[in-house]
Amino acid sequence: MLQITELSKTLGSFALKGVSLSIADGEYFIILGPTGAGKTILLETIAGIHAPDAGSITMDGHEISRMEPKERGVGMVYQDYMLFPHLTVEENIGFGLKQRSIDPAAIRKQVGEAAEMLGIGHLLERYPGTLSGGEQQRAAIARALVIKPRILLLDEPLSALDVTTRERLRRELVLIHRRTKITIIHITHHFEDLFALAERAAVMQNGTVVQVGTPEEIFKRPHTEFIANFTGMENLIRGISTVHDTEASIDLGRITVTALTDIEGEVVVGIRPEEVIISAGPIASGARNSYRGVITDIRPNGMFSWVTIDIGEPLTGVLTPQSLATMNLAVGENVYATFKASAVHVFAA
Amino acid sequence: MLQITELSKTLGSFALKGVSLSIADGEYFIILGPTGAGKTILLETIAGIHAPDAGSITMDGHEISRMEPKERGVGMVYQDYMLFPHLTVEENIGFGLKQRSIDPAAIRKQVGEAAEMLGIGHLLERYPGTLSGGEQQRAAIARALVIKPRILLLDEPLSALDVTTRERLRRELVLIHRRTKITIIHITHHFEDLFALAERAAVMQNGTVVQVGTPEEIFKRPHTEFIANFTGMENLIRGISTVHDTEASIDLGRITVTALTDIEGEVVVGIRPEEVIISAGPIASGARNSYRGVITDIRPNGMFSWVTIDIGEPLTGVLTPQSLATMNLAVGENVYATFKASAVHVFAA
Amino acid sequence: TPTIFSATFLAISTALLVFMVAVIAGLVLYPSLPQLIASLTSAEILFAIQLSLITSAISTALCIIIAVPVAYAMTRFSFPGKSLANVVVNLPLSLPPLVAGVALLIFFGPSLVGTVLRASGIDIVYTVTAIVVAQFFVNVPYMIRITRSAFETINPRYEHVARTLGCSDWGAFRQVTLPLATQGLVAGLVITWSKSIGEFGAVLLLAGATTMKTETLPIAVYLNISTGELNEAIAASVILIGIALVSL
Amino acid sequence: TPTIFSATFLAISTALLVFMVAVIAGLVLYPSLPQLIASLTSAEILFAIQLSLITSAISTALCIIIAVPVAYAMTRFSFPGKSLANVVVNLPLSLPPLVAGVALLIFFGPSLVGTVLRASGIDIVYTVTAIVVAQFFVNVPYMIRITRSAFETINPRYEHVARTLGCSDWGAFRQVTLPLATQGLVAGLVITWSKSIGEFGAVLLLAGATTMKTETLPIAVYLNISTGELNEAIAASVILIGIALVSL
Repeated sequence: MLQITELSKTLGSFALKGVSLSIADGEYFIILGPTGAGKTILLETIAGIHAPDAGSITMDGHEISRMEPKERGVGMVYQDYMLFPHLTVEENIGFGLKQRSIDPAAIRKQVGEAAEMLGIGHLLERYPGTLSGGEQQRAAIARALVIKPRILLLDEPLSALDVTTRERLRRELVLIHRRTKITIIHITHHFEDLFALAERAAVMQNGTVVQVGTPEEIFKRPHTEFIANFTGMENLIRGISTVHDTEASIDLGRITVTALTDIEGEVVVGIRPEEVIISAGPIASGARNSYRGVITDIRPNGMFSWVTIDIGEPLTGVLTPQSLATMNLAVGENVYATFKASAVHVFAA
Repeated sequence: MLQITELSKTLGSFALKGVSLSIADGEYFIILGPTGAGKTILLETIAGIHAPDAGSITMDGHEISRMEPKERGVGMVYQDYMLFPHLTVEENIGFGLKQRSIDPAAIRKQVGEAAEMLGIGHLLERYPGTLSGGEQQRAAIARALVIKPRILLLDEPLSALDVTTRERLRRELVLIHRRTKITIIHITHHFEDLFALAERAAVMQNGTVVQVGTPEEIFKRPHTEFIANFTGMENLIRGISTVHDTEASIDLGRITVTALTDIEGEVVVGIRPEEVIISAGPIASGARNSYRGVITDIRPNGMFSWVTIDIGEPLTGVLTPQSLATMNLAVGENVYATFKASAVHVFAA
Repeated sequence: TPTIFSATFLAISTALLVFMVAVIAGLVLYPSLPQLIASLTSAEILFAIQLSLITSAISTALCIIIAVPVAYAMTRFSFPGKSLANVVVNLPLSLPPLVAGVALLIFFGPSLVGTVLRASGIDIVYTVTAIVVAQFFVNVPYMIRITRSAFETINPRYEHVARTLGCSDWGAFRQVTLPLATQGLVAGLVITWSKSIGEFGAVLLLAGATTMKTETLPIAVYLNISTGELNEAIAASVILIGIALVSL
Repeated sequence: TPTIFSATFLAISTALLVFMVAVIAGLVLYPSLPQLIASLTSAEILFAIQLSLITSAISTALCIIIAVPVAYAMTRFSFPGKSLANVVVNLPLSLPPLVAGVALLIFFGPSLVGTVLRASGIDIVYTVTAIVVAQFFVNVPYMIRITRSAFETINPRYEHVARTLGCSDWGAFRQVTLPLATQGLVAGLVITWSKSIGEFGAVLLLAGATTMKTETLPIAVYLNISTGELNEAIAASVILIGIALVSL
């Protein structure tokens, strides 16, 4: 188990401030956060590139924060690959084994296996500059894996790739994790990665960890407005909350919504568009919030359409073009917008 | 009317090759294409920055391709704003009027009006470096509009902005176009812009125009596999097409689909995920293609989920989490995938 | 936590820095302060300061006037022979100034051009004008290079926008490009001026070393070392060190 | 379609280029070819070529050996007094070499250090060693600057990755950073070597101008101009022009 306790480090204009995390063996752990949140410093401090200003990093109870990087058993993969341009793909992948003075034939074998696993067995003679982004990142992952590290550190490994390659490599990361059972710490600012990859995740902001949990917990119950916004929450409206027992009535001005929260006073509520059910007539359901309104806008966006309904406040929902056509909806028509009390996310304003 | 006829221009490694387009007065015209397609050269040649190697540009029948830029009545807005950093926002917006030796009080008034229209009236004293990206782009648009050009040329005006700002400015472009009735030629590589903005559009590739039409035509009936891919078509499968009367049977190996096409022989078919109807049981509809299959993968992706169904070929559809929950779908279950013959897009392979 | 590697590299760095400081500080501290002040205010050194300031000001001005259009043309225009032009303006950068001095001496001396000029009453060799010509010839390539990189960092789209807004090409250059290049031009001006004041080899050959006539500060150093007047040589050197510090 | 603006700028550029070509070509073409060949193969010029090649090779090697660790330390390490160190290594870049020569002359001559060295039998002033010292002192700051910018363009993440893969800091430097900097180092080597061969002011003062003893190519130009041997001076200049062309 990797245990990070109250870790602090300032480096130029970036800083970590008292970060604590524990990551279990074999876990796929994602650290999500915007640029400048301190994610890369955290990863590099775990790797041993920077010595922490304060705090500790232990591996199975042993303090490692003063060890040289090469003694920590970590593999590092950066967004921009960082393949050594003067070495072939084969020499790049074998670089770590060569440092260990392993016999060349054994290096060749292990490099070949790692390259095969990543589907770049045919590229071993090439130089990195001649490869596509996806191929380079595969080589970088192979280079990190071949030394059999205890922890694989991935610093935005998919960010520099085009959409298709990113999608494919993302799936392969799942397979690699399943096959090698290695602990992976993966930094990203795309919340898509969260769903596809993470077993658990932490959200960082301004050098601190603001939430730790499963992807579902973070997406469904964001602790702060910042996280909600960052994970794509729409329909953010200010209001006043009054708590009765286990639930609250929140006065948004024109309408009042019911939510499950114990936060009182000035709040911001957020409702994800995909949690708004849009129907032509009233629907019988357990949902506590249901409003009649007029469609004011339908914005097609390729894969789906945004539908804005004026229910006193403008509320945006999302529908596939299919549903839109089936329900025969158009601007100006009356519809019902329904959402559960548990779909109303409440943050102190 | 702006008429471009057989325009060619080579500039370094970029080139335009015999581009012809006509753009009506007051039209919002989008030029869509990947990086390197020659879109910016086309715009700059219309503006008069480059003299064409061949071909003509006429405005209401008058040849303008040898005129100085300042005589053409065009306004230019670049992705990276290009506000003069040594001038205030007010001086930037008034730059064009000052060249016309207009009296300072009149300049002040017109600059104020343009700034108000773009919601940056409070920023006039500031220098561009102190503004956010969205504010800078508003100032750049105001600077181009204040000289009352006949054509506004926008070179990826939204690409450098964050998602929220981009969305907002996109809506404002619609309003500006409605209010000023100016002809707008807008370059982009985001097909989202197409739906939100364009009345008509052209797709460019390698210096040539490969399709012109309304956004719906381009999205629904892409002329080439490149356009289909570029506009986000998935489910591309190779097959052999045999035409009978008005429709074709296309043998994809394991299954045969019906399409409306007159292309015979080796083809590629494409089916957009949102045109695949997924249902628990067979549905009664006019759709010609309906297959039973097993769900092999469900990938949640924030706003919607990708569902892959093995119907002999893997076929991907898209569902909202709402529909997924309602239908209670899971990997391994049998479902029906249905799509219309008109939803099968066929390209010669 | 320093390793042997970082400690070794830092030790080498420290040794070099100490050596450099010792050499330069040793020069400044060699004469006593009263001696230094007396030398600094001698008629010969005051003449040298005045002549250096005047000639370097004129040659720097000439460098700017010529370098701005040349640098702009080489940045924005395409013309036949551009790559050859590139070699020609870069060659003097790696040419020892002394060689430039010999070439200028031949050009304005026994060559056809020099003969024609002298026949029309213009004699440049061994005059104060020669100082300006030598400084100009050696430094104009530097000024072109700095000005060019200033222009190259300016996105041509600024000019494109200015031209759609109503500027001619000259108007766009004057109202947009030139103001945006100001910082680079000032940096080039300071460097060129400092190099002009310090120019020795080319000035020595074209203008000669005549006491109180073509005696710029470097020539003063040379003349006084030759005659063993160490204090005057050091005084002139101290001024040149001061100028180098200012122009950093 | 040229405008008045572009035509004017191109005309100024052409005028400058013609002037520069005329001056340099005039030098090369001034003596007749047989004269030039005779001068080039004279014992004095052959000695100067040999001495220049040997001294510049040694001083360039010294520059690299010192510049690499200093440049790396200034790029990657943070240490107290780093900004002062920065000023110290940059100062000689804007210092006239002549002044560096005076400073070295004092340092190795009448100063305490020079006195101690002479007492131990090491006399540098007016020797061949002085040529190497002068070339090294003037050029090492250039080499540091070029090497530094080579190191600065190398993403430190390459070293980070190498260290997680099993390298020590020295191993990462040797196996990754140094190979990636090769191109920059070679460029620096060529420039430093060409500047060493052309160095005049500092060599003149520290090593003196003694025929067939401390007579490098620039000193040969100077001595022959002084004695009116124009052809020998031109021969030495032509070689220096050739070296400048090669090192472009």
